[in-house]
Amino acid sequence: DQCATGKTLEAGKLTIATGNPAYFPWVIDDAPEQGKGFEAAVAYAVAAEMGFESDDVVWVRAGFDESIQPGAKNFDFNLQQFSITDDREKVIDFSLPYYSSAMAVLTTKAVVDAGAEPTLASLKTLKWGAGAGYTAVPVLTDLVAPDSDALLYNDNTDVTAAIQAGQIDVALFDLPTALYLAAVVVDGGVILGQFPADRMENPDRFGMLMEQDSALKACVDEAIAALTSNGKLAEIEATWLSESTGVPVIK
Amino acid sequence: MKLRLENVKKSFGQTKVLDGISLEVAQGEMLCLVGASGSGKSTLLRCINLLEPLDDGAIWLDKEDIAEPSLDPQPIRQRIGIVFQSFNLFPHMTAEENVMLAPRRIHRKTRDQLRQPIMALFERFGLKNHMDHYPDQLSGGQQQRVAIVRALAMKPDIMLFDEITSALDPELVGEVLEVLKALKNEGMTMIMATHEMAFAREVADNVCFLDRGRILEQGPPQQILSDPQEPRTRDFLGRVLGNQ
Amino acid sequence: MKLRLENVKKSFGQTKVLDGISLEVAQGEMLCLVGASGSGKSTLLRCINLLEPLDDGAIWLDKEDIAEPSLDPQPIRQRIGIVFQSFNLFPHMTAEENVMLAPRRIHRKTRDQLRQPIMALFERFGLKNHMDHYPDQLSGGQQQRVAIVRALAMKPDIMLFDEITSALDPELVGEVLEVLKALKNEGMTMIMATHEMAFAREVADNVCFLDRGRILEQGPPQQILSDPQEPRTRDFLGRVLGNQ
Amino acid sequence: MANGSAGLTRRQAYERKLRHRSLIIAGGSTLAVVLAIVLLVPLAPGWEKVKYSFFNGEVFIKTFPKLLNAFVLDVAIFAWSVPLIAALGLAIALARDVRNPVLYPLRLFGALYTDLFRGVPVVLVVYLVGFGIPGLGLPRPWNSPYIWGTVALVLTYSAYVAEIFRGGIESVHNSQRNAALSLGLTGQDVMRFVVLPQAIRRVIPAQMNMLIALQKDVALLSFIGPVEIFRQAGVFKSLLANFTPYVVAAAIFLVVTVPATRLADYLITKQNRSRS
Amino acid sequence: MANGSAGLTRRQAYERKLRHRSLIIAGGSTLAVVLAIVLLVPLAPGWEKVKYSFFNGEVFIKTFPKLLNAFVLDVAIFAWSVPLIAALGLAIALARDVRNPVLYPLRLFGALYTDLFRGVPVVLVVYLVGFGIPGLGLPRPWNSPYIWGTVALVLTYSAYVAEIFRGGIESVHNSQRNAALSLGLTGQDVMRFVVLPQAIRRVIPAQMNMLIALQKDVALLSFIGPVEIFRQAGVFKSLLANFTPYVVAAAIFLVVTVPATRLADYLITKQNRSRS
Ligand SMILES: Nc1ncnc2c1ncn2[C@@H]1O[C@H](COP(=O)(O)OP(=O)(O)OP(=O)(O)O)[C@@H](O)[C@H]1O
Ligand SMILES: Nc1ncnc2c1ncn2[C@@H]1O[C@H](COP(=O)(O)OP(=O)(O)OP(=O)(O)O)[C@@H](O)[C@H]1O
Ligand SMILES: [Mg+2]
Ligand SMILES: [Mg+2]
Repeated sequence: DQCATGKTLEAGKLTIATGNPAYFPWVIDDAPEQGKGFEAAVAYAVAAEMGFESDDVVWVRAGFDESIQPGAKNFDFNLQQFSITDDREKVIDFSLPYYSSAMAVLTTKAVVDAGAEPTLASLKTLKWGAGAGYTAVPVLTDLVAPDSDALLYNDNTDVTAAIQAGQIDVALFDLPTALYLAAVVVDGGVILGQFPADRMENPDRFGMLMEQDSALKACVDEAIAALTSNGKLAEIEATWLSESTGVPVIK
Repeated sequence: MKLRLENVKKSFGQTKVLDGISLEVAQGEMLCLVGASGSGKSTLLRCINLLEPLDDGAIWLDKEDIAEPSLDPQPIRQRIGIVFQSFNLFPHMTAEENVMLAPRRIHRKTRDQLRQPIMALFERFGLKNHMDHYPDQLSGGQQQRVAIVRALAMKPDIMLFDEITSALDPELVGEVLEVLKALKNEGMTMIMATHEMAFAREVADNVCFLDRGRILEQGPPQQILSDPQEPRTRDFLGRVLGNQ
Repeated sequence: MKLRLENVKKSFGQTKVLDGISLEVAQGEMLCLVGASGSGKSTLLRCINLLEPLDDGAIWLDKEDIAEPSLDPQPIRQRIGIVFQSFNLFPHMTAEENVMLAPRRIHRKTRDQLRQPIMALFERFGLKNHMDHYPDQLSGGQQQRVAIVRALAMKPDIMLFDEITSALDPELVGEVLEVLKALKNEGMTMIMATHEMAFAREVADNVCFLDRGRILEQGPPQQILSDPQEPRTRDFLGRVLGNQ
Repeated sequence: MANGSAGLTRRQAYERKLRHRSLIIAGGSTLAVVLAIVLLVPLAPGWEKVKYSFFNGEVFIKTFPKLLNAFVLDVAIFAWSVPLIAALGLAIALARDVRNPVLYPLRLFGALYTDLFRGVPVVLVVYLVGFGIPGLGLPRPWNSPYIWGTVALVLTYSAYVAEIFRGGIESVHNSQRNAALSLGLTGQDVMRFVVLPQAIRRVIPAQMNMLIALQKDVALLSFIGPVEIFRQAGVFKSLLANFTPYVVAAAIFLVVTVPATRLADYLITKQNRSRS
Repeated sequence: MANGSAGLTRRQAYERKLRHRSLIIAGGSTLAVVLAIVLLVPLAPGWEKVKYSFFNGEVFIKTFPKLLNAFVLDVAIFAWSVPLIAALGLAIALARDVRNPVLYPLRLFGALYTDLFRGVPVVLVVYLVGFGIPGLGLPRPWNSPYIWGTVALVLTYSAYVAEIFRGGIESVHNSQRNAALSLGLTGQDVMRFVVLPQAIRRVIPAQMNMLIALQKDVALLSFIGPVEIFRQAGVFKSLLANFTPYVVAAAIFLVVTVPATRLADYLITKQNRSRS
């Protein structure tokens, strides 16, 4: 109640938005109130840092499109794996990044058996898919530049449905999502390889999204900076995001 | 109440439909317009009612030139009733509602105020039992009488009738013509386009023979219908009377 | 070629339209059906053409009972031509295409094979210049003659005509009746429903007077039309001849 | 036909035989086809998977109540859109009929309006209006996606509805207008009491078709946030990674739209018949 | 009217005056309204932001070529769907007209088919067919979303098209069938040479409307992968966080659909006129 006082949507409450539905492992069981899952945990940690009790946190749902529309928002900040980009920052504000993700290539055993390898040359020849609203699209076109046009979908489920239906061979996700999908959702799902964050020109950094010129931005940044320096953020990451060192790096 | 047309002209595109019509109708007079199909009878009546704007000429109703283009035709039309060949009742209203609409909206009277006089009109024209019927439920002759009542309910100074019997079966024509005779006896001023020569001879004060938008002959019916001067008139009468 | 009807019956719902018709038409004979509107003339012709299934009775065409319900009517219809009051030309085809359609599809002939005989037919009926015209571009009389040519092109054994002149203007009736006379002279067997008493008297071999689905009188036209026995026939003829 | 059963006419006897036979044949062949489908489809290699993904009984039971619940929002949006669409559509139709030169911009506007909103896919209008207008700086609750999504539907559909009304107005024969004018009624009264009542009656079947289309397009509001049945199905799809919720949604739609379509067809047929 | 300019009739003189005045008034009032919009809207508080998000010249220039390029896919899908829809629609319409009892399942199927596909929103069909059927275990390239997306459109639209064809077939007067039958033509030939040519001609305007609707619904294929204009606009939207690409897409649609709608309206009016 120091920095944020009078700057939130509702006095004494912190309204946080996430996706509908919110996906594993970012939020467990689509229930952010429980604080389980990486983003849910980060949200409560940031709230605590800003001086809000857990009970003062109000969750709402808001998709990407609603969030980038000009004008007033119905949340104080929104976290659902939004990547920070220059273009986006012209219409909305992002906090400091709370996570830097590698990009991973999800595929199925059948494709691997057919000879797919974690090399750019091999990847180019495959049929690609991705979620249209994600920053995976420019990565795909710039870094991989596949031979045939990629297919683009509304959300992750549609991408996995297309993989399952054999309509695409491979799809690009952030690494934690890819790990989850390979393990749980896709029958015979395999992670073919990853593009580590530090290898990319514009690494995929997740930020919390706020209305442009939000008065709250300074407080949120302050909280994230604090959590980063005291190692709490790394701790949360270790708790909720699986080990990714085993995934081969794409050459 | 006197109506005088002065050199009335009307063209549709290149065809001159009325080519300088001048005529006069005195108070209480009945004028019959006769002439071949396409000679301009309907157009003339529509012009008098201001449903068609004139190209040229004047129409004097008493002291006022109602053909003045800048006049608002709406109040003038209230003084000139017209009944069409095809009845044109409003199909979504009962006979009574058809008749009440204009007085209610224009004279701002309530249904209750109107019920009495309109009931009287219906009764007079033998329609008492049909007030609640929709046009669909009426015979042609009944529909046409309702159309006449509808025009009369506005208490016009002059009535125009455009071949009001020609869409009727022969046995229904009589009913409607009876109504006109009654109106004439009450002193209504009337202009009527018709092919019913027998009726014209019996009832009209004057007959006017139109041919290609011009008046060829004009005068009392005995003269025009029995002893026409123009070969065209003779020719036309020969054909029409031959069919009857 | 002989057609014999035996106790033909047909009802629509509760109304008996044909109530036991028996008649015979010999090779080259022309039979005229006369009778008031609604007496069943059209229905009878449609039954003979198998467009309406009979309820009961038999129709013998030479040795075959074509009214047998289990027969396929399609090949039989090729032997019996019919022409309707309302022409029913196919509006999307030229006169020539109208005529060619059935021979091309049924006799499996090519256009080239057909051109010669069909051209001859058109010429014979004074339609030579109208082969490429669409029905819309033809007068009623011309359309009706094309309809006759269309039926004749299938070389039927017998032709049925259903009041084929009643939708025509008086001056066009003559053309069409001329065609029938010519056909009669060529020995075509024909049944014709008509109101043209003068024509029937002149051309028919037999006249059959229908009343409410029954045959009241039957015989040569001189007898039936000049000296009818039944009061009903007299009454009907009085009305029809009065109008002409 | 007063024949006793003994005195069957020739045709009646034949038809009785035929009826028996065709009943048997029709019944038999229908059964054969149905059996073939029921027995053969499950033999397709991926059938088990597809059945699991699209016709999953468990998922059906789990999601049906919530989907039905979400459908209430569809119905609500539908219900409050309809009067607005009718009113705006009528207004635009009347605007296009205006003759006064001072009001010329109204006519022009009407023409542009119908062209614009009939030309652009509904989804795009929903996006543009649903996100664009709230951005003009409206405070809560005036930037609600419910409001602006509804507005998007109203804008699009009133363009179609207006054109149908206009067709109805033009179909009222000029002689009706003339008859009313000749009584001395004002232009406004002629429209209100004579032309419109007849016009509206004539276009009811065509407007029924628009209602059915609207009923289905309400689903597009989900794109800008409201959790109606389609979005709810999407959420379940994402959570359960199973498409059965869409099948359930489709079934719920069918229950509503099939009777409605039938009614509209019936009205149109009836009207066509009475016309000819 | 052969009057010289000196010999104007009374009405001509009046109308000339009136025309001048009304031109000035109409022009003036239109200008006033346009000016009001141009000057006032930018004064709204959020206008700058909205302009930036929705009418961004820079974004327009950047995205237009690629959007136009994506639109080619819309056109292609449209082009190959149309003949399929026409063929299937006609087949279903004919199936519903079948009288032979052996073929009764065909009639039943036709009726169920039209009910089903007219009742379910197109989006749902696209999802269900686009992901469901490929899941039955089809190998590449037979599981392509282009194929199955097209199939979904074809299934839905042929239901509508079939109903329109059926209406046309029923509108051909029975006397035409009878005339053709009386010549000895088979039932099949009667349908093919006499009924259908007339029926199809009559329903062309109604089918034009379906074409326009289809043209817009092609955009829904994006849901199952193909990057057509709508999806391309969505990608740009999320990359640039700007809605201008949607406006551009809407504009591209307008350029195609407005003339098409005008043509359809014109045909319908012409046909209605020739009927009465
Ligand atoms: N709105 C119009 N546009 C063009 N021509 C018209 C119009 N109204 C009438 N005409 C033409 O004007 C001429 C006169 O028509 P009008 O109806 O006045 O004749 P009429 O004497 O009433 O004939 P009828 O006895 O057939 O009613 C006709 O040639 C007609 O074709
Ligand atoms: N399809 C039908 N359904 C019901 N009733 C019919 C049908 N066709 C004809 N009818 C009735 O059968 C009776 C005989 O009709 P039909 O057309 O054979 O008479 P018609 O002698 O040809 O008369 P017209 O001289 O008017 O042509 C009429 O009462 C008619 O209403
Ligand atoms: Mg007239
Ligand atoms: Mg008949």
